[in-house]
Amino acid sequence: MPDVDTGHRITGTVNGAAYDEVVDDRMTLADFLREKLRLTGTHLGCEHGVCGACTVIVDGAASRSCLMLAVQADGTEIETVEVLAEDGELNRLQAAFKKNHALQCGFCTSGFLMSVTAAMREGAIRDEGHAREVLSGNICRCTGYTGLVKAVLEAGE
Amino acid sequence: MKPGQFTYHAPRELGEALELLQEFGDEAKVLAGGQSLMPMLNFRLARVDHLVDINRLGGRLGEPRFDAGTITIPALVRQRQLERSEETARVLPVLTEALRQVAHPQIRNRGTICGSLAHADPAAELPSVLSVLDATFTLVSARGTRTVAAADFFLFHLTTVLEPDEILLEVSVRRPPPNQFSAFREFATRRGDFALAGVAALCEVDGDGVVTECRIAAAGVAPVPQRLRAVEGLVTGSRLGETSASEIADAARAEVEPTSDIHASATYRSRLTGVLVNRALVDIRTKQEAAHA
Amino acid sequence: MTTMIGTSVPRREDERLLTGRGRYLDDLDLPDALAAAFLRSSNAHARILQIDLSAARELPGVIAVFSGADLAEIQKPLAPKVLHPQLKDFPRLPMPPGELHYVGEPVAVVIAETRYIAEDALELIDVDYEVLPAVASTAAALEPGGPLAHSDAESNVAVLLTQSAGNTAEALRTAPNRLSEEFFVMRGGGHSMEPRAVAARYEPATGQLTIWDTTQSPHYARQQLSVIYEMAEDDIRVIAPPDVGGGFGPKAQFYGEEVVIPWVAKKLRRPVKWVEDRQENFVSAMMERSQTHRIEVGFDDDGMLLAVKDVIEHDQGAYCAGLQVPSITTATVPGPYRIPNIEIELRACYTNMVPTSSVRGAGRPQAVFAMERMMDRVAEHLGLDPAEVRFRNLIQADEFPYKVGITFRDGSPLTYDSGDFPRLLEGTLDRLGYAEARAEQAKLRAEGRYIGIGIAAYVEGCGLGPYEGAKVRLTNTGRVLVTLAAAGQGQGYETVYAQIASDGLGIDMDHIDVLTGDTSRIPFGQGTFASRITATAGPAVLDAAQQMRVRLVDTAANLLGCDPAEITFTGDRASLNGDLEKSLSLLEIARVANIGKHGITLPVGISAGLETSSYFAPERAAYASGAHAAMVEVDPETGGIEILKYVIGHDCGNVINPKLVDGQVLGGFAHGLGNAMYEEAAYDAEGQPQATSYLDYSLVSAAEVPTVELFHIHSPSPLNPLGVKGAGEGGTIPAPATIANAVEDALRPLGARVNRAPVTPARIVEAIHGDEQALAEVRGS
Amino acid sequence: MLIENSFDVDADPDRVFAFLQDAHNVAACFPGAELTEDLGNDSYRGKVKIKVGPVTAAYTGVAEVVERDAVKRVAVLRAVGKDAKGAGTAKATAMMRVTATLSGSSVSLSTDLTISGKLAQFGRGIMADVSGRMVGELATKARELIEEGEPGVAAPAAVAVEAPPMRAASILRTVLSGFFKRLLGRLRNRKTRQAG
Repeated sequence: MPDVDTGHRITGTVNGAAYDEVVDDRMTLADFLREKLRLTGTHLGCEHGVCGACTVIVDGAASRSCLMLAVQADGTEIETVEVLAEDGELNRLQAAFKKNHALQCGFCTSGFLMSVTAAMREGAIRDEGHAREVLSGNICRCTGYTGLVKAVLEAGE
Repeated sequence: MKPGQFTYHAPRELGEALELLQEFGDEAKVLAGGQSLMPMLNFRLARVDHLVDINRLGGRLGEPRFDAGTITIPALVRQRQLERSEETARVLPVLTEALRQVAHPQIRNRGTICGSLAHADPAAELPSVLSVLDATFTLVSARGTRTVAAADFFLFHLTTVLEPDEILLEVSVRRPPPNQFSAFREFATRRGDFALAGVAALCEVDGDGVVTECRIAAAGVAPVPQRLRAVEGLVTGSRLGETSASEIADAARAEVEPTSDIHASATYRSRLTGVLVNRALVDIRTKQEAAHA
Repeated sequence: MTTMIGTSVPRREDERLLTGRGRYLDDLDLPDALAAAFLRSSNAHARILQIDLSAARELPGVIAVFSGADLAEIQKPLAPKVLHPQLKDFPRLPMPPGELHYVGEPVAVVIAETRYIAEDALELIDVDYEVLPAVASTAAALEPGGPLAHSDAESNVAVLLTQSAGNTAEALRTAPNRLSEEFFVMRGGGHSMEPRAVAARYEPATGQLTIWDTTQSPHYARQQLSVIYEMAEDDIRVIAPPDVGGGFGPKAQFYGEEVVIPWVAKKLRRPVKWVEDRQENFVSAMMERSQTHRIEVGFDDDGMLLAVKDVIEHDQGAYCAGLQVPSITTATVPGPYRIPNIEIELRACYTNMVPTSSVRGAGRPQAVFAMERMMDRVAEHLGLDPAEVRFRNLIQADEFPYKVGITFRDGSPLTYDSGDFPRLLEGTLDRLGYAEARAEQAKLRAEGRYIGIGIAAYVEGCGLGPYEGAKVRLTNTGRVLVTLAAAGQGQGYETVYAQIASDGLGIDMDHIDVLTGDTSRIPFGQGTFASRITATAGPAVLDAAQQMRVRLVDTAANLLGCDPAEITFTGDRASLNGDLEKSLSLLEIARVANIGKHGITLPVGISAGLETSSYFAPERAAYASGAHAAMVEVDPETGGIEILKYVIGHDCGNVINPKLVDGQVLGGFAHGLGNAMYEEAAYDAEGQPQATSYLDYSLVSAAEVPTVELFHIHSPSPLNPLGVKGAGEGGTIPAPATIANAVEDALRPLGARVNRAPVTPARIVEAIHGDEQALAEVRGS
Repeated sequence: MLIENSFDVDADPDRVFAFLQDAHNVAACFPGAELTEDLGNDSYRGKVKIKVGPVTAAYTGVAEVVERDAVKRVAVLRAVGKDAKGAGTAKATAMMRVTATLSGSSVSLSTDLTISGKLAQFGRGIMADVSGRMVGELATKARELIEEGEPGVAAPAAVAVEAPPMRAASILRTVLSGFFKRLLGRLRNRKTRQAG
């Protein structure tokens, strides 16, 4: 629904698909993804950059979509959790999450997947300490992280 | 937690940005990485009428420069970019060390060095580090350019000498001589949290191992990064390790006057400052010994 | 077919959650929905003198703004869940038009086109408050002549209760040794990653109100709304969405927002959605924990407990949402120990802070903290090993059912149903390598390092009544549908109850679906709380599934012309002894017994309508148990704690899905670790909350939680046919006590005392240095 | 929170007290404050703007002198305000006491400040520092104005000029300039004493 402002036209890609939308000055990237593009896999848990539930990948870098404005995404390539599955099958990381019970309520899961995806592209996850460091920018209240650590070690080697 | 209304500007040229800031003055705020400003806007603690996003100024402002005598970090260099730069790790290891302790990678991916300095949170890592590096801050506005020493840049919580129409264009430090060793230590309750206290320390050591120059700054214990002059005085002129740890700790504790809050008492923070100063100096000594081994 | 119960079946929920296709409340596509935002009191205690909504109403994009007075028809008390005849109750109104009692209490609601605009409008509401003196601690609340949390109260006392067995005063008087201490456990929150949310749509044509609510207890919400709205329950449909992002207790409570939002949707004839943001969550979702325990223990020279007296000050917050938490605390103090004389006195009082109710652990961590800290002190006093003192006092495996002598929160005598506490503690210590750890501690201590070992054991009342129900139906598409009243928040109900149903039916899980949390699909239910669902809904599902098997078998045998005993299931086919030539699919059975042929008489012997239901009401609570042990190193300079080793021994009876039970325990442990070391919902003396963001309130990340060695023993509960007990809270309960015991043990050479949870670096250093002033500074801030 | 502050002034205690019991003067000294309306009976409407970096608040409300004892030279000022954007309220009770010293007067200022709402709800002690600075600024400015001998400097603010918000930067500058003035003052005192 429109804000009272006239807005900015922005274009770019999300998960490889081009979009061309008009957004209000103050709309956050997270709200843009969720409300305009209806990509509701990205969740809002704290809206101040700590919990990490809204993490998406912007031009290759894991970023908090609650701390970016939609208009700042103009011209960028964004990846969200919806891009991860390959031909309808869970990808290696997703499958490792499932196998190791790395999720319960699932609300934080998308953010974890995107943070770990970005980290894995930077290089292999070497050991448990490294895995915990990679995971430490996201909060999960359900699992106690045991399954997450296992999943990351399994998928990230 | 949605930000209040503002008008967003995305100038493509520096001049355009400066004109906007001049036009809107106090009603405008510069948006760089946004990792401190955006939460405040979402909380509606911060209010702006005009948000001047400098991210599209791009190019030159996004690349650190490693010149013969000086290392310059322009406004749009991201924290993560510098953290992962091998050149930085080689010439300014203390910066790399400190950057690794700033929040989390997802924040550092967007957060800029200059943005953190301009935001001037006294518990943040970078202001104290740039203080001991004796950095020079270059401030630019439509009125012209000026440089400010680190010691003069920070005024209070979230407050610097930056006028409303100014941008922190870049921060530069002299290329450290080979006999300079530095360290950053902080202690936070939880990884990524604001430190209960932090210490950046730097020593220059002569051929006999005597400290000829020492700069130490504490974070999180005052409204600005606080240089610990008395401790510096104690360390300078002697070999590292010669002055007793308790003497140094006492001096550090005496020099700071933190505020108590829900996370820790002032007494604890003072004590912690002393502990961290000593640990940073031990790190420095270890590095010095490694260099001479 | 193999047995599904006891198998770590992968979760059915995961696929959608991992691909971003979860269906949380905020993901609901409700065309034309409006956004809501609440104006909340910024004062801990104040009276609304005047409220001006005009500027807010005029803002473009704003549809409506209501104050509490504007919605006078729904300002009815939200009843406490657990009452007591002596409780002095103050009405908790959905959006009070008069006196306000905590920062965060709803004052007005804005309905607008977007949440952005709604929040703009909040800034335009002008309220004149008369600020009243506030009460921000139990000590202040119980101070004679101090301010009153409710200005029309005579005192801040909610209830004074005493539970006792034996003659504690006399036993203490004559005990050879006596120790007493005061312990404090800090407030903390649930902090589900998804905050609360409510959406509602009114259908004028049918007069029905559909409400989506992140509640743990949809039937409870419907019943409350039916009373407040004066509408028939059948006209109110409360749906907990298929995916809810964590509950942990606060979502089991019933709040003013849940009353206001549907009512406004009805008034405006437009769907309305309210999604709590984190800032609101910090000041309005119920919290728990803050209690002060003054505990005195009498014991003989061998360390045998003779008497325990505990005086508990419980912070009820601004209103009584129920006495469940302090009631549970009083019953949890004795734990796994034989205590011949026990007296527990509860002083629950009102303060001007967010009301308290259950948060994962629910009153138990505090009791275990007090009791287990004292067990260590007893050992220290006598120069005995703390593990040895515990072993000497443990209730033995042959003593069940064991009557403690006092009453549990469910109203029944506190009677432990089953367990093996010595084996649990032994196993825990073995896995820690207790003897080696003590040797290592001595060695490192000599090197000037501060290593500590902490142990804590507990007994957890769970699986509470009154009942929970399930329906099993063969759908007309030939699948088996299990419907539960309980709503899940990530526990994996779709998987677990399909496992149980599969065993009950003898039909493969693939043909079974599970639906939860929708009041229109099953008439009665209670909700997910108090680690009760597996022990109540589990048996109900099993029974309904077994009934359904009988019906399916009878129908198939009738149609195949054989004896029911000859029927077996293969996939979705019922066959004569596995002969697929003589078989019927579930769909074919449904066609006969459910769909039928219009106007044609059913075949002889076929009973119509393949649906069964069952409600299971446990006779009384079941009792899970556990023991934790930790080895830590403390840095006495910074106060930093490093957990070197952590072992959890857990006994929740039989388990349905071991992997999911492990997940519950380990997740609970992370929460407990937060209570042990990090989480503090601090308030200042004026009742202003001081930790209202994750910058000031620390939730543990993967970097803080250590690797845990978890093992189980299984003492089946005799109280339900599955032999199960609750598993959701055991990880949380003893963690603060374990860490505090370990830290004090590490610091024993320095004589530092740990009397408070969480144990933070600053407090450790201050305890070492005996900084009374510094401690006062922190307390006062 | 309680903020204690005291300072010495080179002026006659009665003159100092007279200055401080005038709400206009106090407003003129208080960073970011202005009086907008005289309500009579020592009561005024006014506003205080606070700006700490990007954080802003603007409180409007009423300030009144609730107690005044010219003999003991004690005055109590109470101010209550609320933020224009509904972000909370601020309440301050300031007790001023002027005592005679050898070289002039000593002023002790005891301010009990209560802030509610968003600004009060951040645990990191920033507001304590900010409040301390504000009261410090008030003291410094008051000292300056009294020593400059212009107790009437703050004209009745019937036509209020927009006061600049309390900017922490300006506070510091003032505090620093106050520091130098104090230093100069001390030197001057010494001279005076020596001359005397």
